[in-house]
Amino acid sequence: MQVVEKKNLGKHKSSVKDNAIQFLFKYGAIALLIFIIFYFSTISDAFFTYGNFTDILRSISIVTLLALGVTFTLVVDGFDLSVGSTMSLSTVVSASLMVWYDMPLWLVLLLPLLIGVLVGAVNSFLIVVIGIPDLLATLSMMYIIAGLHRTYTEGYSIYNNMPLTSGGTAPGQLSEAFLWIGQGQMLGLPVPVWIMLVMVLASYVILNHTRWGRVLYMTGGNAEAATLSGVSVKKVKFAAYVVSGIFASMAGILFTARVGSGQIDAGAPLMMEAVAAVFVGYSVLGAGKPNALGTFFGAAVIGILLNGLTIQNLPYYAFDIIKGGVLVAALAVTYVYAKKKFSKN
Amino acid sequence: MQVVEKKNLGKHKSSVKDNAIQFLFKYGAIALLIFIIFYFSTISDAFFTYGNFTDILRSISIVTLLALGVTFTLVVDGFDLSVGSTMSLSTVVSASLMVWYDMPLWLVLLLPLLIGVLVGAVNSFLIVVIGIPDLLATLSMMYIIAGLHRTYTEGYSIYNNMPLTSGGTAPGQLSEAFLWIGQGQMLGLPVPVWIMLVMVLASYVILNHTRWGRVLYMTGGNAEAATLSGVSVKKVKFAAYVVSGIFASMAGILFTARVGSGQIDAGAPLMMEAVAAVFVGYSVLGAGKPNALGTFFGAAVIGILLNGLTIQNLPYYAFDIIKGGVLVAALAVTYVYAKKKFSKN
Amino acid sequence: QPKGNVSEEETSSDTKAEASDHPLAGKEIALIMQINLGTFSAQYISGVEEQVEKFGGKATVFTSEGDLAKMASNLDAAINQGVDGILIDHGTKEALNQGVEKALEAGIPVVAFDAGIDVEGVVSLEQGDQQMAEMTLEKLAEDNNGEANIVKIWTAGFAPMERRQIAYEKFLSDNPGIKEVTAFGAATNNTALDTQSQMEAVLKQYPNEGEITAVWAAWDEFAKGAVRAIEQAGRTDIKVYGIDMSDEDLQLMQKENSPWLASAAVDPTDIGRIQVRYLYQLLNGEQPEEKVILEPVFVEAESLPEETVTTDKLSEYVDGWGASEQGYTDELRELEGQ
Amino acid sequence: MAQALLSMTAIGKTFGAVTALQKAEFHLEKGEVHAILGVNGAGKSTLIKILSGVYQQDEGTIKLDGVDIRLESPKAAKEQGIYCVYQEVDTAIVAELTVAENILLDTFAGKGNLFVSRQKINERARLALRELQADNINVQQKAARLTLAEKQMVLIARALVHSAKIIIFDEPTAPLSIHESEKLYAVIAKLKAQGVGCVFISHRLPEVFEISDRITVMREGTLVKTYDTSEADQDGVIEAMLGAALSHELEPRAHEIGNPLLEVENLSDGQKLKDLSLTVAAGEVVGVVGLVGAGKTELAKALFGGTPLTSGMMKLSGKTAKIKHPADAIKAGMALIPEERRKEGLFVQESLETNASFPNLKKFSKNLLLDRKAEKRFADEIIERLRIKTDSTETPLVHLSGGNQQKVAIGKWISLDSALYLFDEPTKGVDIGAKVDIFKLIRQLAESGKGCLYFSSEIHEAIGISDRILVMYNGQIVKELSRQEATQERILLYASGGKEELGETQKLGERQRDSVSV
Ligand SMILES: Nc1ncnc2c1ncn2[C@@H]1O[C@H](COP(=O)(O)OP(=O)(O)OP(=O)(O)O)[C@@H](O)[C@H]1O
Ligand SMILES: Nc1ncnc2c1ncn2[C@@H]1O[C@H](COP(=O)(O)OP(=O)(O)OP(=O)(O)O)[C@@H](O)[C@H]1O
Ligand SMILES: [Mg+2]
Ligand SMILES: [Mg+2]
Repeated sequence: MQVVEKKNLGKHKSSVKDNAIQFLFKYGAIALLIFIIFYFSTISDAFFTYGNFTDILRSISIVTLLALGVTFTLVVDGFDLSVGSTMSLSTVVSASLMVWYDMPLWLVLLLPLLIGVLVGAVNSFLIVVIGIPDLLATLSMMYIIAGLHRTYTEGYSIYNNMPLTSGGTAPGQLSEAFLWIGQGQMLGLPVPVWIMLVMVLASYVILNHTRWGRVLYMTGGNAEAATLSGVSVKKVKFAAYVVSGIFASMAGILFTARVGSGQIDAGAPLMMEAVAAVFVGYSVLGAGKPNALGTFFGAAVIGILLNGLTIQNLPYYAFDIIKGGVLVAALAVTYVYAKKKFSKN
Repeated sequence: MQVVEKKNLGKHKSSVKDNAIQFLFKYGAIALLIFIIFYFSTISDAFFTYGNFTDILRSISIVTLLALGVTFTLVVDGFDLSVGSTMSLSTVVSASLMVWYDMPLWLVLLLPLLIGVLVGAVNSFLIVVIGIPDLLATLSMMYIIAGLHRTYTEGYSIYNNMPLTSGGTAPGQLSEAFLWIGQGQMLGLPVPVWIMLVMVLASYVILNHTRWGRVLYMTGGNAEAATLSGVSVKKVKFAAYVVSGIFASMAGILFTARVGSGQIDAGAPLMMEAVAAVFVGYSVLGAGKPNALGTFFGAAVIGILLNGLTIQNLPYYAFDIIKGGVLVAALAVTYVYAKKKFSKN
Repeated sequence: QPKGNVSEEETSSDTKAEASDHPLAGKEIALIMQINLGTFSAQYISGVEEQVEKFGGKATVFTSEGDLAKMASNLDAAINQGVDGILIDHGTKEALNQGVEKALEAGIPVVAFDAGIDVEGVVSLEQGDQQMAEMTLEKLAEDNNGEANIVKIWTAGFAPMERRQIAYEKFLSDNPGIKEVTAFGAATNNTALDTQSQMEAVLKQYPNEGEITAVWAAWDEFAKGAVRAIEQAGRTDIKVYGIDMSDEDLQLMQKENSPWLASAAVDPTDIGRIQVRYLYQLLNGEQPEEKVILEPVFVEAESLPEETVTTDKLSEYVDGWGASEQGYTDELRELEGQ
Repeated sequence: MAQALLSMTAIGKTFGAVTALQKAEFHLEKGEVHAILGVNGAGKSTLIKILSGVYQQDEGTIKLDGVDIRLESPKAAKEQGIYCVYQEVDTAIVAELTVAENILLDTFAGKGNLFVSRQKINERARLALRELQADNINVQQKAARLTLAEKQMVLIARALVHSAKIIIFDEPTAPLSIHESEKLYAVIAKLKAQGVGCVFISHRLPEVFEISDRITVMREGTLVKTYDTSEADQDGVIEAMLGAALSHELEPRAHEIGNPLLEVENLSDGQKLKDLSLTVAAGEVVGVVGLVGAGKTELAKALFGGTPLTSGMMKLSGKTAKIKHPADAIKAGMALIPEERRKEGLFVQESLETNASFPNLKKFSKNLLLDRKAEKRFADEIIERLRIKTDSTETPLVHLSGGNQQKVAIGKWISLDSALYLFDEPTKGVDIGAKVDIFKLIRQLAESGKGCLYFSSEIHEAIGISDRILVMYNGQIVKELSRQEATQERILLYASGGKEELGETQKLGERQRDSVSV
């Protein structure tokens, strides 16, 4: 009894400070976003316009897809470093199917997704069957896939009617329908934004409101306990990596459609950015763990910051400082809070 | 008693297969290296020559230094992703000290090292005091330092008597003495090779044969146990990150001296390579954990492969496949063995 | 960066035409770059900034880290922001055409460099890539009396590279005495150093004099790596011929006994300046030609002086360097004076 | 009265809002074994963590040999000659290092020679182990390969290599076999003779009564009473611990035993388990007892599909069951409450709700979407049924006490309404009050027609709860005893190796008779 009373007493005493931290933890990230938007709006008329916002959304659509994949692997306590390479592979494959082989649209969309599934399967084979830790397995795969996709194109980027090394020119072109995916508009929003929003929503619903999501989170939280509760951890990890591979492939297709050619190494620089988005997302609404809305939010914060700062004419070389700073701030809030919470038991 | 007997019996039965695995685990990596060397030697006369080997050693010297730093952080169960950026920063700082400010050599060498110490200190502040997980903290720092070093040079690389943005030309040049560090020879070996060998040896002795090394491994193996045994885990982690920062700075200085100018972003692509070297090193002599000799060995394997493959005229775009393949093979041996070992108790 | 040891009058350009109130003053110009790498890019940017300032405007740089999607987004952002003019550096037409059309609709003039954009109303600048390749290759052949074993350092995937390749292939078939021994090359984040390592391996493979006569590098980052590798190996028998040249490269060429004999290039600062001039022509309502070929300059090590010079002084020794008058009109010159 | 070796007076310690210690007292003489008793959460570990420098007290003083000392860190405590053998061995073992390095772990953090000689370390470690009669442990192998008991020995050896004034043993015998416990008692006796003050914490009253000189009882973070062991009696001590007399009489059994539910024949796993056969009927509680390391946990996991089998046949309710994974077991109507609840049974960072609904998520997610309300309703239900103490269904389980966590680990299976429950050491580390609750729950399950397998090395408890007892030894079932036949002596006899060693085990058994806990 005595203990309990003390508890309550203690709680009341420190409640003001605690509440402040709790508040910061829960709404800090959102408050920050609002503040940033407000700040840029006062400085530039061009910032707070519908056109600019849809453009920002379109600019983050690819990295958000990539980051959603990473989110899934992080949820099961894995980590997928190969998403960048997988995206690159999907980029050149989708472009080459049209340009080199003149394939119909459905194949052009399907095959890269199958490749994503395959990459996910190989990743999870290395991790689950061989037992290589996630980070190391996917790091190796990152190299291998990067090499593969360059070997596939012999180091060339792929564009309409490109000359072939074997002589002659390629027969095909990126079709209009395909380009529409990356460049079209629908109901007032760019198509990539629709795709992104649908995927974010789907991931959110799956992760937070379905049985599957619960199983994914629990597997990540304590794989052993999950196993003894009847979860096949191997299958779950497999699923997460396959989802990650699919998202990476989707990002690659979107990239091709957006830029109208199959650039090599397109995904490499986006990998770290995707990871950063996921981590910023930890701090959203006090989740403290990977979550779909947070990931979207993280990508948005970074996108808005970069957009605003460019408009501000901040030298481009300082961007990384800001990006890193936001990341540190978000992480600090999350983990300082976690420490508080922990020391309270 | 009976239990013990049974156990031994079991051991004898499966010993042949077990021994094979054990052998593979202990000497597999070295056998692989010998095989690779042998293979390339039979194919090209140019390969197995003193000159080529010193060249390979020189070409891996920078990445090895970087990898040694990563090794130290991995030993304490951390992870330093910021080494690449730190190296870039040190590269441009050392060059700028000579070119822009005409500083004496000792300062040119000392200041970048101090910067390395500082980066290590900030990293460990984020990790130890704020409580951000190592990977995330150093990822943020990676961005921040990358931004800082570009801001410092305003995006320019630094070279002798370069024109300055403010007009006029820079007063200084990279001194001969400085360039000797990267390009000179001593007792039949290039100076960078000497530096690398000394550092590998020093790291090996410290990690494997001193009390400090034990404390580092102990902290990484079980931080709680280390604390209970009177180790200040915070200080140890701090030390490891500072060492990592110093190694990264040394790599940066070496880079500048080697190429004779302060290239921006020099370190970024080397980071992943350093990490790969460390991980390949896990499998050397059955260590199964980060270790200095293994790291050197890992860097050497990758270096020799790339050299041999270039001589073979393999297209550059296939290199990454080989690199990833070696990594997977090394990891697979390490972790398959670890699993066997585990399932045997 | 610190203040250099500058004589006073040189800094006077700092006191720019801020106060001027001519009709084209105060324009906001966006420079959209695909990749910002090395001294070449930095010099190019400085050329753009310098010329824009001279016209009394302000330049904003958008870089995209090589990412075309990001480049397209940056183009969108610039348009949204309502800049007065847009400069594009590299990129592909597929990625940028849509944005460029949007810009033109919004009445924002666009000048592109090496981007292959084919939208009506856009002025496109191109380096004389084929010409540069021809210049250096001809010099190579001439130096060796039409007989040479060469190493090609080149990579696919970039429009200018591919144009250079066309000239290269044609040249080889026209000059049967020139033989390609081996070829390699990769545009990495650390191109020069990676090239150096690979070149070292190639040198090991062909250790005897005469096996390699010369190296032809399709990009100065390649040439840099090759030069260092050759120097380190102490090989004096191999010469390097490159394309593109930044200030940093110039220093390498000037070094005593440098294997780097010649390079063909357009002064990167000039490219920036010229591009801005065409943009201001458009802003001024003029209608310049839509395709502009930048005249390359051939720089030989022989013609360089003993003492080190920087690219901004190079015009004293090499004809046509850094002094390009391309893109000026009388009106613009007048503007600059104000 | 002579100067006490150690006096801790008016010690207070809070963690955030929790008061762990309040005006706690503890005094220790030279050369005595002083036991500390108390229910879970009474503050025993906290007190000794303060003494060993892991935590610092908020208030109060610690005197060593009459001098005020401040123990800022484990290092400071060690410099004062205070060493601790921690309750959770794995927190103090570095698995990657060798046994020798682990034994000399404390020396690395100190001053002295920078370079370390492997030979010297091995030599010193061997000496220490010899003193413990544990020289069968190879000092050069990695600590990861040791069994729990061996790890415990390493920790004890670690304290021995230094000249300690005080050695604290926090539940040291929990993972030890009887034989190993005996060795430990001998070591403690030796230390005592050398004048070392020993602090001994244990939930096993009989051994406390056997080896201690004095007993201090703690409750709710403060001292209740210190007894001279010779004058204390068990019931009095228990009452002091609980603050009330223990009402642990289970009602006599009244339920019917039904048809066979589980039939296992010739089960082996190729490693530990050899040729086991057993049956469990509906409404029956079958105890599986054996000494530590007999293979009980392995058997439980094997039945549940957690580890692969090399041979054997299982029938559930008369139907052959192919169980390759816990998922199959659950489908077939089984539930396992594993031994290490935090590691294997629960998601401690998650809420009670999340934990409770997990094994049967399908029930809580109609057409895929989770039904949060149903989850909460169910959580409330098990809180009420199992009398779980918690402030809300959303509290993460880390905040719950061990006993309450264990109740959640059991309660989460209720929604499945399984036919067969496997309990692996459900009372381990659980205090007496909670134990009684758990026994009642098992009874209820049996009465409602479920089958229960109860794995335990606490023989007395097993006898109390089971209808039938299977004795395990070295991975085999060596004897089946009915409730009437089962006595501690007989069980111990079989559990420690059968008849041929009759003479010796008899002796052990006698000594052990009262050293079985409440
Ligand atoms: N690090 C901590 N943070 C918050 N509360 C703690 C911490 N350590 C202990 N407590 C609380 O202090 C009280 C005393 O715990 P302690 O571990 O000392 O109990 P104990 O007597 O050793 O119990 P057991 O028999 O289960 O080992 C408990 O209420 C516990 O929850
Ligand atoms: N993962 C493991 N690593 C090392 N040893 C193990 C492991 N699992 C079991 N053992 C050893 O195997 C033997 C049988 O273990 P098991 O846990 O089945 O015994 P038990 O009868 O359940 O004993 P306990 O009372 O400790 O639970 C013991 O000697 C134990 O130390
Ligand atoms: Mg305790
Ligand atoms: Mg057990």
